[in-house]
Amino acid sequence: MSQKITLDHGSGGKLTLELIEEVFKSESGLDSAILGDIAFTTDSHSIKPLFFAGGDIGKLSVAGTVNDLLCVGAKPLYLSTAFIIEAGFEIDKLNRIVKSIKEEAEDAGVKIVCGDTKVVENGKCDGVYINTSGIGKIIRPIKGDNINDGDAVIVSGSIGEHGFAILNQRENLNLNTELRSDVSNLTDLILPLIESDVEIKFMRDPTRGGLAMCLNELCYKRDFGFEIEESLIPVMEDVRVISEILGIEPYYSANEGKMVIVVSKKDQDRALDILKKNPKGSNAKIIGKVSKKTAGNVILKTKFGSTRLLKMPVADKMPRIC
Amino acid sequence: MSQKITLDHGSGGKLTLELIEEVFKSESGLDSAILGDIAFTTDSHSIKPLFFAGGDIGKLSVAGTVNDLLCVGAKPLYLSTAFIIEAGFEIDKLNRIVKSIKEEAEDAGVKIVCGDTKVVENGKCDGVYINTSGIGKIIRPIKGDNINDGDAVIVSGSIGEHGFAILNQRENLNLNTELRSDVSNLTDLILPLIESDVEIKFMRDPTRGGLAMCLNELCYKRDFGFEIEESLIPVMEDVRVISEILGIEPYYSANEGKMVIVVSKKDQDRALDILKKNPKGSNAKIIGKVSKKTAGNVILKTKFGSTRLLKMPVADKMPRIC
Amino acid sequence: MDRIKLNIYNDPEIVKKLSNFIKKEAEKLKKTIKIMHICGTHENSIVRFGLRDLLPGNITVIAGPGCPVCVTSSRDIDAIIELALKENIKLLTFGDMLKVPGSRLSFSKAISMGADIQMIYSIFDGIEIAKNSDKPCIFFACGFETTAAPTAAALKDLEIPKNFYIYSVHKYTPNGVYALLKSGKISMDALILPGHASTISGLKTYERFTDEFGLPSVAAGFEAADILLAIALIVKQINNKEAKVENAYTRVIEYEGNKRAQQAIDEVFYLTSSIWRGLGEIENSGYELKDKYRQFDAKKQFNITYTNDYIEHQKGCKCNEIILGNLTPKDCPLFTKRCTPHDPIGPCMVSDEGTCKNWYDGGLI
Amino acid sequence: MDRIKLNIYNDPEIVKKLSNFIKKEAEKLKKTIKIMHICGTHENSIVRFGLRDLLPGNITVIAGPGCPVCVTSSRDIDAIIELALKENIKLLTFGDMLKVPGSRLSFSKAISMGADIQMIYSIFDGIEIAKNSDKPCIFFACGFETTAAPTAAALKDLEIPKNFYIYSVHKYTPNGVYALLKSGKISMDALILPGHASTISGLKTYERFTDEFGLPSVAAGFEAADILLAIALIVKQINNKEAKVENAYTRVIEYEGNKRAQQAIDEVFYLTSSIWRGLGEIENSGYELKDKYRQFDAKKQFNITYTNDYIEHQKGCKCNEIILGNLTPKDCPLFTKRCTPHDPIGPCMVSDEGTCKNWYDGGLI
Amino acid sequence: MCLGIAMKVVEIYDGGLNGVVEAGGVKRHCFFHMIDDLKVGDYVIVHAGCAIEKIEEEEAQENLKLIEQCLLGEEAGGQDKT
Amino acid sequence: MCLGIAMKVVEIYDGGLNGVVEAGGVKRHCFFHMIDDLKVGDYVIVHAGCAIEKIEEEEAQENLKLIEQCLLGEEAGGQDKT
Ligand code: SF4
Ligand code: SF4
Ligand SMILES: [Mg+2]
Ligand SMILES: [Mg+2]
Ligand SMILES: [Mg+2]
Ligand SMILES: [Mg+2]
Ligand SMILES: [Mg+2]
Ligand SMILES: [Mg+2]
Ligand SMILES: [Mg+2]
Ligand SMILES: [Mg+2]
Ligand SMILES: [Mg+2]
Ligand SMILES: [Mg+2]
Repeated sequence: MSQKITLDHGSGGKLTLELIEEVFKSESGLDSAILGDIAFTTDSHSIKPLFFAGGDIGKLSVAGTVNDLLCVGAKPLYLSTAFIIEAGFEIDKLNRIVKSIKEEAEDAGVKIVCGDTKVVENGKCDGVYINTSGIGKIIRPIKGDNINDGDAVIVSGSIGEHGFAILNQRENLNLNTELRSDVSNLTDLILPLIESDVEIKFMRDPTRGGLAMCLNELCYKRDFGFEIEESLIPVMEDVRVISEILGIEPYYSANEGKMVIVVSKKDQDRALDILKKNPKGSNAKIIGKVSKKTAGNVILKTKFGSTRLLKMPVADKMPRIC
Repeated sequence: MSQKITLDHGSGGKLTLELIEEVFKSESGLDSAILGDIAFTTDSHSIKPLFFAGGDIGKLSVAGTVNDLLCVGAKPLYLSTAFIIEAGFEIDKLNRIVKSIKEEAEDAGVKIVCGDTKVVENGKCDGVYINTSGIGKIIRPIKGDNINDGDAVIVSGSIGEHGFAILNQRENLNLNTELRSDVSNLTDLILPLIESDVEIKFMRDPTRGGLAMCLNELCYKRDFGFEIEESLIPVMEDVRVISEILGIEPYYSANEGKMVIVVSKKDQDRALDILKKNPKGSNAKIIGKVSKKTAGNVILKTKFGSTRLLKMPVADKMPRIC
Repeated sequence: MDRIKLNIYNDPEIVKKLSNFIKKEAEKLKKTIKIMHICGTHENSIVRFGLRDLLPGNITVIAGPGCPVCVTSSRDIDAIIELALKENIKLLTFGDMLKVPGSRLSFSKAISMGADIQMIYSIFDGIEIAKNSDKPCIFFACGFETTAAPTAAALKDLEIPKNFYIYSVHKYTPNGVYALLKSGKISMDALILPGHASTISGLKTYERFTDEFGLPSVAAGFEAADILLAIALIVKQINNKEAKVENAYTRVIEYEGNKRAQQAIDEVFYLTSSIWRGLGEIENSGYELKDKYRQFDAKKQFNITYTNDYIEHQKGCKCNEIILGNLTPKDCPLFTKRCTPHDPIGPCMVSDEGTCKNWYDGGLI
Repeated sequence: MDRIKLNIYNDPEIVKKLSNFIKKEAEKLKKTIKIMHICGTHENSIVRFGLRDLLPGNITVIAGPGCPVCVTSSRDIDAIIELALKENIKLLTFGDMLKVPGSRLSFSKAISMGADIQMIYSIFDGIEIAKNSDKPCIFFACGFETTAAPTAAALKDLEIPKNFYIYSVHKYTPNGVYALLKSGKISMDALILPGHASTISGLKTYERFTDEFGLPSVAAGFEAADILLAIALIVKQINNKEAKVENAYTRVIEYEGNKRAQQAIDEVFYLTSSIWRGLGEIENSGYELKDKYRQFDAKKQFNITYTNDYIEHQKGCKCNEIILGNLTPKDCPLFTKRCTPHDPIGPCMVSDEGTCKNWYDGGLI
Repeated sequence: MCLGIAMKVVEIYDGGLNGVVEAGGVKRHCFFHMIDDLKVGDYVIVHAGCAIEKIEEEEAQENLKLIEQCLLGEEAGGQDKT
Repeated sequence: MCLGIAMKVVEIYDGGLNGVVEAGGVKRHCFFHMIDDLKVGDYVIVHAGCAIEKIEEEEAQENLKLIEQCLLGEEAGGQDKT
């Protein structure tokens, strides 16, 4: 590991994982801690631009934490919000963000019960950073154990929308598109699944680093891997086109309103049925399966019958041209 | 309110209070939320310098949240830590901070159960910002209600150490002193009090804005105020001297290891006894009392028999010379 | 503090005795008297110790133009902020100066706009900063003779790095107050003379106050007993129909002042006319660097632009009347409403020495 | 896509049929053949579609010097980074360039050190940025003829703001590869010609490859079927003992190339010798701005310092041999160990077009 | 080298020098400096915000024919499970 | 104006121009350019990092005497509860 922190350490990719292992010595690998009958999680959010097509940092910071609680089989209940604000930030914008937090919290069925506000010197923050921590009530703990060969991998909807929508705005790529971030809490979508008797093995929201990171993280140093059928992965046409324009595969583009769910093979269709009852799950797909043969790796099977490794991203992908 | 956020909005003083009221519309006024039998709190920490006499941002971020849980009568149990790190930050320093977090957590009897790491562009953070959120088990809820005329105000030790230690280093005041920040978790000091049958009305750690802010906040828009005997407030000699050199009263200087406790008059001596059993409480003092007459105000009675208002600070106090 | 008992001056017994003495003595007063001090730190002590509580009803103590930050003209603040925003320089100044509003900006606001401005505790720290900087460092030097003296001593006796400059807004109290007395802008029954400024100037220069205006003038220190002692002596003088300069702070002030400091000031500065915020130009009241020190004079080494439309006081602000002791903050409609220490309208709301700020922080309102 | 059926080129049925055809046809090969493509985007497609899986064991497809980022010399990277750190300029470049290590720094690392460097998607976006900036904006223009053409067209046809400059490291593929063939540094049995670079240059210029070196040379597009078609045609040529230039991407490439683009390039650039990273100087392979456009030429308008101690490849890095197709990343001891996309040692680990990066991301290792 | 993708011309202005291209609902400004006789509805290859070539219908047919020729050879030669 | 506090001289160097002052365990570098004949153990008033005056023992006595004179007057005049 290098001597200094770099942006790549925060990309959510391999470097982040290594940093967490080596410095923080954390190994849980779960999106939320399971503490008896409660789940607890935290995330700090920094995003540029603060207001983007489909949402803003406020909505994002609520959705992210709510979804992380759902991941471990909890019903999200309470949220804290802690703001770090740059001196000079417009109070109007702050009001918009707070409004958006409240709306998303209401939609997600969570209460914001405590908060904090710090102001730092102008330039020492990118507008505003928001930490949300969350508490949920465990309906049934989902810990990622008892994974079997052949378990089904489901993605709850089309992928890559958030990452590309943000990239287009942040880097001024001037792509004129209806594409919006998918940022959304998934309470309504996932809670019914948790409350059902579908045998859920593992859940994770494929945020930073996209589907590629999410799948790789799930099997990182584990005794199983994944075999994914590329042609089954739901990708919207505009995402596919932007992916080609920028030379970045959609698997590496972040999502903020999707869930990757591993369920026992016997329950895969029932799981899909439950998801499809909610509009947010209308594009849910079984995209592949757990494979003990490919332990630690994610294998992508192309529609041509060939295979390749879908590697863990190391850093954020940048648009390329040549 | 002005149109833009200023540093003063984050000073922990009057402007912070107004921002919270007007933008966040939060009114609890408690350091932690009380949610049935659990307490929940959050704080983001930014401090310059990151490493200071007596501690560092890691220790600070654990102590702050632990103490906030104690404030509402909870036994601190679990902590989350969320880092925002500036690209270019030395990993060695990060390791020191993480070590310090672990040590303080152990000392406070809490487990760090989840975390997050974000990296932002160089310059978009002041080294590192740390959010800690915490969960505690309510032993008995302390909500600041049922406050009576004559209730005793106790401060658990001498005041002003943290603020002056930091100021000296941050502004290069070149004061050569043994003074160290008092940053410390108060589990061992306060938990016995909570577990006793002393009638505790209210607790708050006098952090940003110091004792002056803490007392003013406790009675802000309430039907009671405080009468404080200036000569009873414990102030170490070096703090008193620095206060004179810089022209800043110690009441406005932050503490990170002290507690202001309001107890029923009948229990004041027993409370003091319990505190004094712990070395951290050896300088604990009854410094005044609740007074309905001075509703909303903190009256300081000087040793000369005169009185004055101890006002809520508006912004951070800067050293003055002329 | 071994041989020199300094604690005595805030001994509650002594303070109460002095208070009682004043009350007793004041019974003999023929009318309510107005005593003016001309030192922000006196005001600060008075508020902090609650001394007005200890005085009888027929003695009013008011604050005169005694805060160097409050009397620094917007013209100078505007000009130096403009320079700091335009040129690649580092500006150094005291903590109390940071929030003082100029016509448009304060130093604090200029920092948010990218200006490199740093607080220092002492000119000597400023010189060290310059030694370690590759930028020109300009010290915006405010303060009365107390602070002008260290500036002078530093320039005279130290090796000054080539990139260190002074922008002097230092002012000389006795001449300023003398001019105000002469103009009739201020009036009072007696004066408390400043404790620390007088260590430099000495008290002899204040004899013209007693001689020309018949004002009892007593120099005081900053402890509760110091100030009450001065008031006691004033009341005695008034009762005795005297008007003389007295020293209630003999442990520090010498009647002739600090000769070495005076020499340093003479060597480095000359007195010339100077703008006092809200009070206009006062002759022989401002310290400017002598030509010999021109290489360190920011006013000469940088291209500084002055405009004529600088604003000393925003509309509604009563600062100038408050500085003169003619009004109190309670008389200002903006006080605590639009004008707060967070967003000060006038300079008196900024420094802890400013009367409005002092009243805001600890006044019984 | 109505009349023009573009989906066909990634139709699994067609791809499988082409694969089968190649396998069948390859049975007739006398020996294992090595086909080199010279286009990073081809490598990317091959990895992404898993095409090596679909080829018989006696056909090896290797990557030649086809990544413009990989062949940009440290000498130029060092010089422009130095300028960006020293002068108050804004540097513009493509996303793939950001992490390429120079001798000491990459553009990304220079950003952390305060350099103002911005990613752009197109030169036209860069021109807009310059219009809204008060700094000189220098576009570090890398890329082969495909990218040189828009640069030329922009300079020729658009109103260019006075603060917009070009630092050209554009290179001309056919001459570069020709020189490498001639020098014997690279060898293969056939070539897949680049799809998009050839739209500009046309295919005629590649006839010297078939004539002088007897290499079957087939231009291909970027879909799975495109590349397999080219390989099929190559295998057929070899089996027929032919060596001719063929166009397997007729829907895009014209044999004569894009005349308007060629004219724009001729108007704006001249070809001269140029350093290809790790490969040394190659004559007639670099595009420099003609004198007519000197006002936009950063190399002429800025004081750019070149040093002789620039480092093209750190010790141990096999990039140059990999670019030449002589080695694969697996042959480099640093691959995935000390050298990763996060902290790349050689340029091939940077761009998604770089062979090492491509293998790292999706190669079956 | 040279990432390029096929996009449809949906708008042309500035006498043919500038315009808008589209694919899958994504539109972008594009420069047409290097393409003659462009019409709305044409397909172009876009590289770095610039059309580098037009895709002509007859040439596209030709491309397909090339594949068919191969596959005919294959189909003739021996078809397996596909 | 002019915040100043009494501190004790604990170190003198540079021929009396520089040194260290102390109060309540807090030490700071101080400039003595304006004070003659300073000795370790002396008390000075420090303003902005600079000693502006020395506190002499006899003058301090004088100061106390001034107070006593007042209070004697008072004690003679009529003492209340204190
Ligand atoms: S309160 Fe503010 S506006 Fe009013 S006189 Fe004081 S400084 Fe001026
Ligand atoms: S893996 Fe890295 S060091 Fe090895 S050849 Fe590739 S770029 Fe060079
Ligand atoms: Mg999370
Ligand atoms: Mg998650
Ligand atoms: Mg807080
Ligand atoms: Mg808190
Ligand atoms: Mg608290
Ligand atoms: Mg996280
Ligand atoms: Mg054409
Ligand atoms: Mg054509
Ligand atoms: Mg003397
Ligand atoms: Mg003396």
